[in-house]
Amino acid sequence: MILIAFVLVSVVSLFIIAAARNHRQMNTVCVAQALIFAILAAWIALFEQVPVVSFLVGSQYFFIDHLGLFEVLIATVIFACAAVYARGYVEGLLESGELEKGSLRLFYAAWALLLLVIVLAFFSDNLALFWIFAELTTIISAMLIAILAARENIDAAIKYIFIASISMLFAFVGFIFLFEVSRVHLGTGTLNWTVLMQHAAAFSPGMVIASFVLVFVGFAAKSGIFPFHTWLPEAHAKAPSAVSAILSGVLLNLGIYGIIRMYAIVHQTTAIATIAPMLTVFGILTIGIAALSMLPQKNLKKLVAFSSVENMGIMLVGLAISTPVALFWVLFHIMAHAFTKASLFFSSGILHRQYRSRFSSDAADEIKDVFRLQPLAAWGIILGGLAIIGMPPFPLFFSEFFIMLQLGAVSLWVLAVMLVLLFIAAVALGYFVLTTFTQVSAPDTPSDIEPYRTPASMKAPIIFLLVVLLVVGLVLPAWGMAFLNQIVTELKF
Amino acid sequence: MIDTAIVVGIVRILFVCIIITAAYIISTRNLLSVVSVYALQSLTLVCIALALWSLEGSIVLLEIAVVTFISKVLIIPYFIATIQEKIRIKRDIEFHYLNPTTSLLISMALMLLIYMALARIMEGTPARESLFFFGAVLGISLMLMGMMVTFSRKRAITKVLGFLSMENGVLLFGMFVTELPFIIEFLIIIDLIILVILTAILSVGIDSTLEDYHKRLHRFHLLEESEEVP
Amino acid sequence: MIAELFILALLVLLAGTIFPLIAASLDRRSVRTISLSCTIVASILLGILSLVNLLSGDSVSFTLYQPIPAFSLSFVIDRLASFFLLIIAVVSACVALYFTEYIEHMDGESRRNLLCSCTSLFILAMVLVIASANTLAFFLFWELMAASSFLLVTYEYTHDETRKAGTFYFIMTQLSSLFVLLGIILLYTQTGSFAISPVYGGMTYLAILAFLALFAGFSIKAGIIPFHKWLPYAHPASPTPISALMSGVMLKIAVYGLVRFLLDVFTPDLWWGVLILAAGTASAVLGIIYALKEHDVKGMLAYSSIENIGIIFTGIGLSVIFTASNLPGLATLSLLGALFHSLNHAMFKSLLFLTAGSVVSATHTRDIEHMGGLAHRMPVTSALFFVGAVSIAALPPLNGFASELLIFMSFFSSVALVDPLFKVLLFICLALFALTSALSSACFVKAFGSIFLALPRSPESAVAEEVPRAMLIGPGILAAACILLGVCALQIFAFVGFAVPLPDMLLISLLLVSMAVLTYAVLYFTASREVRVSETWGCGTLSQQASAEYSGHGFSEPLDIIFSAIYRTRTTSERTFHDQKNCIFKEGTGEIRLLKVFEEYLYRPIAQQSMSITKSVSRFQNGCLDTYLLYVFVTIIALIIFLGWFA
Amino acid sequence: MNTDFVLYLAINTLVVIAVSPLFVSLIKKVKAWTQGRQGPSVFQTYFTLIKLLKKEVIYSPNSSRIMRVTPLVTMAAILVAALFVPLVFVPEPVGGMGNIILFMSLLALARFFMALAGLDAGSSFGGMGSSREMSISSIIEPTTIVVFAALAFVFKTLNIFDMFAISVSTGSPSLSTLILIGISLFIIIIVETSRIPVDNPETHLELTMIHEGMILEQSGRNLALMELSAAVKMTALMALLLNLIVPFGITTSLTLAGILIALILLVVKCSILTGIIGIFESSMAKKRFFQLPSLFAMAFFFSTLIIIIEVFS
Repeated sequence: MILIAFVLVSVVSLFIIAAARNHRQMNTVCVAQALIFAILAAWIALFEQVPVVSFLVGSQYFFIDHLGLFEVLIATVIFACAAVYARGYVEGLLESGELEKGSLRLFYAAWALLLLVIVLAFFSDNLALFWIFAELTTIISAMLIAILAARENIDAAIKYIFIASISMLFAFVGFIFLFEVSRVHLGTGTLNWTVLMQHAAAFSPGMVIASFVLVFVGFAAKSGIFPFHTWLPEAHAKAPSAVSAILSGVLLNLGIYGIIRMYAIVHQTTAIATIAPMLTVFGILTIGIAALSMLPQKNLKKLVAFSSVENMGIMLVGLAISTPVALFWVLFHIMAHAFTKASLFFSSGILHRQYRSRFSSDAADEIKDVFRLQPLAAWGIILGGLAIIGMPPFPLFFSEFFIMLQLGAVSLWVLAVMLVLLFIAAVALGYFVLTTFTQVSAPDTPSDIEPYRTPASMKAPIIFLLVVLLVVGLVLPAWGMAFLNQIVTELKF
Repeated sequence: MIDTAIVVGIVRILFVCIIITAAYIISTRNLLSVVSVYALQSLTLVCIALALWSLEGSIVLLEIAVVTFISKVLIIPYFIATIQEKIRIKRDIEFHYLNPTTSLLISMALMLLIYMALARIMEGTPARESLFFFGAVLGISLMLMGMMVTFSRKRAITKVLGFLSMENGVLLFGMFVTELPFIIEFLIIIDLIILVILTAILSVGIDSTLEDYHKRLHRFHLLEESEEVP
Repeated sequence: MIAELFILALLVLLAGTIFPLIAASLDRRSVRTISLSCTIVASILLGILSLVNLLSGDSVSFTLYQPIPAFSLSFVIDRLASFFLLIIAVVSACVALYFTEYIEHMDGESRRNLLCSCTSLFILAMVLVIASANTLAFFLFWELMAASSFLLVTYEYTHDETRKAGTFYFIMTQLSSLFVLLGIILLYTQTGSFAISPVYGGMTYLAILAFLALFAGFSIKAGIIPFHKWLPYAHPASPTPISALMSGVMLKIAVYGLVRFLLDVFTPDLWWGVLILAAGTASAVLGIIYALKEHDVKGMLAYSSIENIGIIFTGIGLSVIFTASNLPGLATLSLLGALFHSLNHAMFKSLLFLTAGSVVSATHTRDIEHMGGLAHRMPVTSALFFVGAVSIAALPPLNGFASELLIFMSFFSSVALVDPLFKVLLFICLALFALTSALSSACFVKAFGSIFLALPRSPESAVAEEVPRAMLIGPGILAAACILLGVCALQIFAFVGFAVPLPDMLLISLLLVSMAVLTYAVLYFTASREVRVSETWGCGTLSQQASAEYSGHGFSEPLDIIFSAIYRTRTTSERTFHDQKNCIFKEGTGEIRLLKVFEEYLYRPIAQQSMSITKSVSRFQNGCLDTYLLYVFVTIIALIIFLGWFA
Repeated sequence: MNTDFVLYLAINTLVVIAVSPLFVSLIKKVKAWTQGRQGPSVFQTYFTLIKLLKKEVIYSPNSSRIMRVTPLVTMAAILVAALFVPLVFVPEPVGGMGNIILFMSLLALARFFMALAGLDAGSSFGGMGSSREMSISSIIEPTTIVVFAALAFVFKTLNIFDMFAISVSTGSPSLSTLILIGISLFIIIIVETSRIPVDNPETHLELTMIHEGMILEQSGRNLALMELSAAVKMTALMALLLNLIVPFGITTSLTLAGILIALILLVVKCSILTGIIGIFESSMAKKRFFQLPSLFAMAFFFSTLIIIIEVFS
């Protein structure tokens, strides 16, 4: 029944947005929606008996388990932050004319809808339904990217849509395979994840492999796995920063979430012996391509976007290890990466506003006097950068460390390659910061850059996320760990 | 009830039709005819659905036939044709990576490949003997052929057609798994329609100049408070 | 008691870190003073606890916090740890004291608060690394140390030089972390735990790999050649007290890591020792040879740090060789030498850095060619620097000599080794080692002579003034420590409980003093007491000019030529002539450039290679949708083939 | 510290101060003879020292305290170093006295101060002298240490006292080793005492001087100290060589007669050695500065040879 609450809240928000008169009101609605969602999710986590399996009586289309709840919690927190951030950010876009007034309503409507669709996707039990919602997120987020009516934005959105949806079609074929498998074994076919999980052990490996590979193609494209990642750097770099944060922090997780769900089924069959090496190869290639592309990168948002690709690779490798501990830390990584990446995008958004005229899509960013003009954003990038390359005490350190620790037992070669690649990625980030942030105008010549007055609403999310990350990294709260362990158990690892 | 053998024969013929339409989409340069061939392809699908319905009697197939007919034979072709008129592109001459002859040859090779691969995968499972196998081979082949259209054509609008053709492949495959609940199929189609519309709109943007794009967006009433764009 | 003191010290350091962050925007002296005072107090606490623990020899272990079963923040303070804690405590107390004054002369307004905070954090991280009881905690704090020191190095981020230094430092530090991480993971794979405890079941290839990885990691951090390149960049670029901390303490953390893992985890083979010895000797010789050539005073000190780390590694290598040859007595002796040299190096190198910093802040240049004559203008600083120079040149009776003597003695004792070939190898290393200490004395004659003696060679040096008192007390304590550790070396070792075959330096010093007094007395009663200050004979020059002096460059010229095989120079010249047959010379330019061998033949090619690889990879992302779709298509075909044939 | 040792300190210091100027003059005398001159008196160095003591000291206005303390420090360091080499009487070593590395380092300490004093006044000759001195001493160091290591290897001890005691009581090791040690130590003496072919102690010709360049600024009693310390250093090194190779005469017990005999024998042995040095010098031309490394390489070769012979036999 809670799901209905989610839907109702969203419908109400959509109505208010349609009726709202100005930007502020629309923004407030979105913030409120995200907050209510977050509270609802927290309420479920605290007071409901999870997993909840009682929606839409009869055919069990929806359910809530710990994994879904976990993802929803991450998503709502990031949405809330991004919505707060958008208050100042979109105002700036409007002022500079990058976003037309007419598109504003569409923007927020899409925003509110996207959150709902994402939540529904995470709560879907039926895999086909999940697929549909995942497709919808592609469409809506592409709208959010293309809303800045610049040619390069449309271009990025088209790339996103084409690559993601074409690949997702294959994923659907994969689901049909899965359906067929289940029909052979259960008599009647089903795509309900819970049912599939119960009987997965008996499935014939050949078909399961086929189905997994095809599904993987689709969700790899959603989560930016090599070689389907090509849309990602462009879309994330072109999108408004508030949207980039969502794309990177939430939508990529959706892809990995799909892979995890599917992997949990495969994990119970003998097909795992074939699938795990395949995932490792894809993961390492992803990390490699991302790290190597990061090194010569001169464009901040692209750099951060490639770093997302890299982290997706890490998650994939972690998943391929297929031990409970590895899975545990993959989940942890998902959370930590989402928060870190969101804060990085927020910070780079501020820099983007500041150096608007100097940021071009492909050329190098011209950043000057950054510590004088935007100290918070600069430190946000530095601290976020330290966090994303896995420096303690930020939480990504732990997840990367333990994933690699588990990897060490599997294959030393893969471990060595991965270490080198992570090193390259770290160097790339460090090199970028060192070369761009240290540029200052000569002391006697007056700077030609107007300082951009960053509204507090854009600063608060960065600080909030960094503090959350630090606290998580320092404390590693026991209840959180227990929650993650619950997920691992539910996935039958 | 019609005789099974005849129906199966008809289905076979329709399969061949679908392959032919796909081949035509790959190789032609004329945009308008691509749209109509697409409509034809979809119509063939409707026919297959009807034939299968007559074979298996599943009501879902009938529903699918109806929905497909409405959406894919009527709405989408009409919509794309309209857009094509607006952007005044008649031909899509440039090919990337593949020219029509090569693509045809490759698609044949692909079909063979998929057949062999799927045969090995389903070795020993009941699925190997059923229509499911047949549908899988054809569906995936159709998808890959559509995909070749998407990356070998320059115009975004042609890419959309390629994508639609891929989707037909999925539908074709899906029809052999009749137990899939209708609501799912229905939602998928709704989903795809939205996707196609959005892509088409964006394609307009990419295939024309920016000012034109703004004007057109206003004409489609997609922007509410229409402002004058210089 | 120890544990409580330790935690208290940590808390005080933490306060020193957080307080300036809270008051980040307040550009007040008091903020910085409070933060640095916290550091000083914490250092004193640490000093006390480590001294107590060093003497009692207890091993105190406690767990602070255990968030997840796999990972606990637990600490062990045993004798080895206390020893290194002592190094940290002494150096950081002196540095912080010096810093209170120095920081007020720096640029950067309120950014200086962050500097204080980072310094505190840096010290905190080092303390925690030392005390860590498991490898995970060790690595965690190792990274923290790396991150905070990186921020410190890039303090003056606007300078080109700093940017380069920062890049180098960042890359090398990451590389070091990578290797340490690899080593720790390999160890875990071998033993299944994070505990720093012996690896049982023999030295499998995993354990050997783990050792090699750890060794590489620690070598990079310690600046062993050929991984040394970050040192001569990072030290000059960072604020002086930071250089002092990094050179004096941070390098020792790497030494600590190596010693800790060698002692507690591995059962080393003979060749491990040879490896460490070879690395150490190479670093020592090459380090000091490069130091001779360097005219940037802090760069020179950085190279000299490489040399000294080389000496320490030599000692450790010897110790490993002796352990593997089953000669525990000698192994202890050489290990004591290495550890004692770590302590001594921390003392005199920090002293030298701090006094060099005073000189730099007084003369506004780091080039020793532009200094000179400062002994008159900065008498106390020059005296302190002198103590450091004598120490580092390994001259009796100061501390540098005492520790090098220990290593010399263990070299000499290699007589006891069985394998004759091995002896020859050791004797070659010994010869190189002797060369090192002789060259270091030449190097510091040059340094002291060029900086403090003769005439000032720049207007700034001519008007330089003595630095404020806080900038003298800090180094003063270090200088006192240098003297004490040298003169009373034997007594100190006896006090701590080690019987080492050192000569009684106290006796020697007494003899030296009494001989000097006697000589003076004899002269006083027998010789003429007339003294005149006047122009001395200048071989015909009428009055002395600063430009005619023997410069630092000139001083090292003979050694340049002798070691020209190592200093690769590149000579380029361009000449134009008046006539066509190139007979009548018109004009020309010439340049003799010192090739930085490692940079040009190792670092740069690697960088260029990786850049070209990344360039070709970036071509992958060409911005064209069709290409991207083609990738997808090809991948799907490949996956279908994979399905068909490998499923 | 027993009385024997205190007596040793006194005796050794007095003896070394008393006899060393003699040998400096002796070398000059030998060289004069080989050149067909009569040469100065063998006591000329004593006279020079006394003359210098009576002169005033002149300091350059540029010079600092280094200049003022150097003569004292040098003298003290070299006298202590000389204590490490028993001339006439070998006592039991006390508190590590006699450590051969410490001996070497004390000489290095004196050199360190001298080099700084050379730089102190800022005259280019002083600087040149310091620079060359430090360079030469650096590159001879490996040879020196290997020779010492060879000694330690042969005598199984690091202590000069013990070495002497062993060579007195049990006689020296094999002849071949002795010759090699002798050659190596001889070269070290030549280098350390700045003699031809490394340095020319006679001239103040700018381009050839090394040691003299360094002490160019010294005058009066300071110069006297420098000269005397150079002489003491030479004597100590000669005694080291002699007492290892031809140890007879040196006493291990403290009797007046023994000491007197030892003293006479010492003077005789040293005189012969100075004769050899003088003839050696006369038969050589000073080498170009940058040809010195090859000379040192030769010395290094000899010293390594000892090790190799000892190790493999």
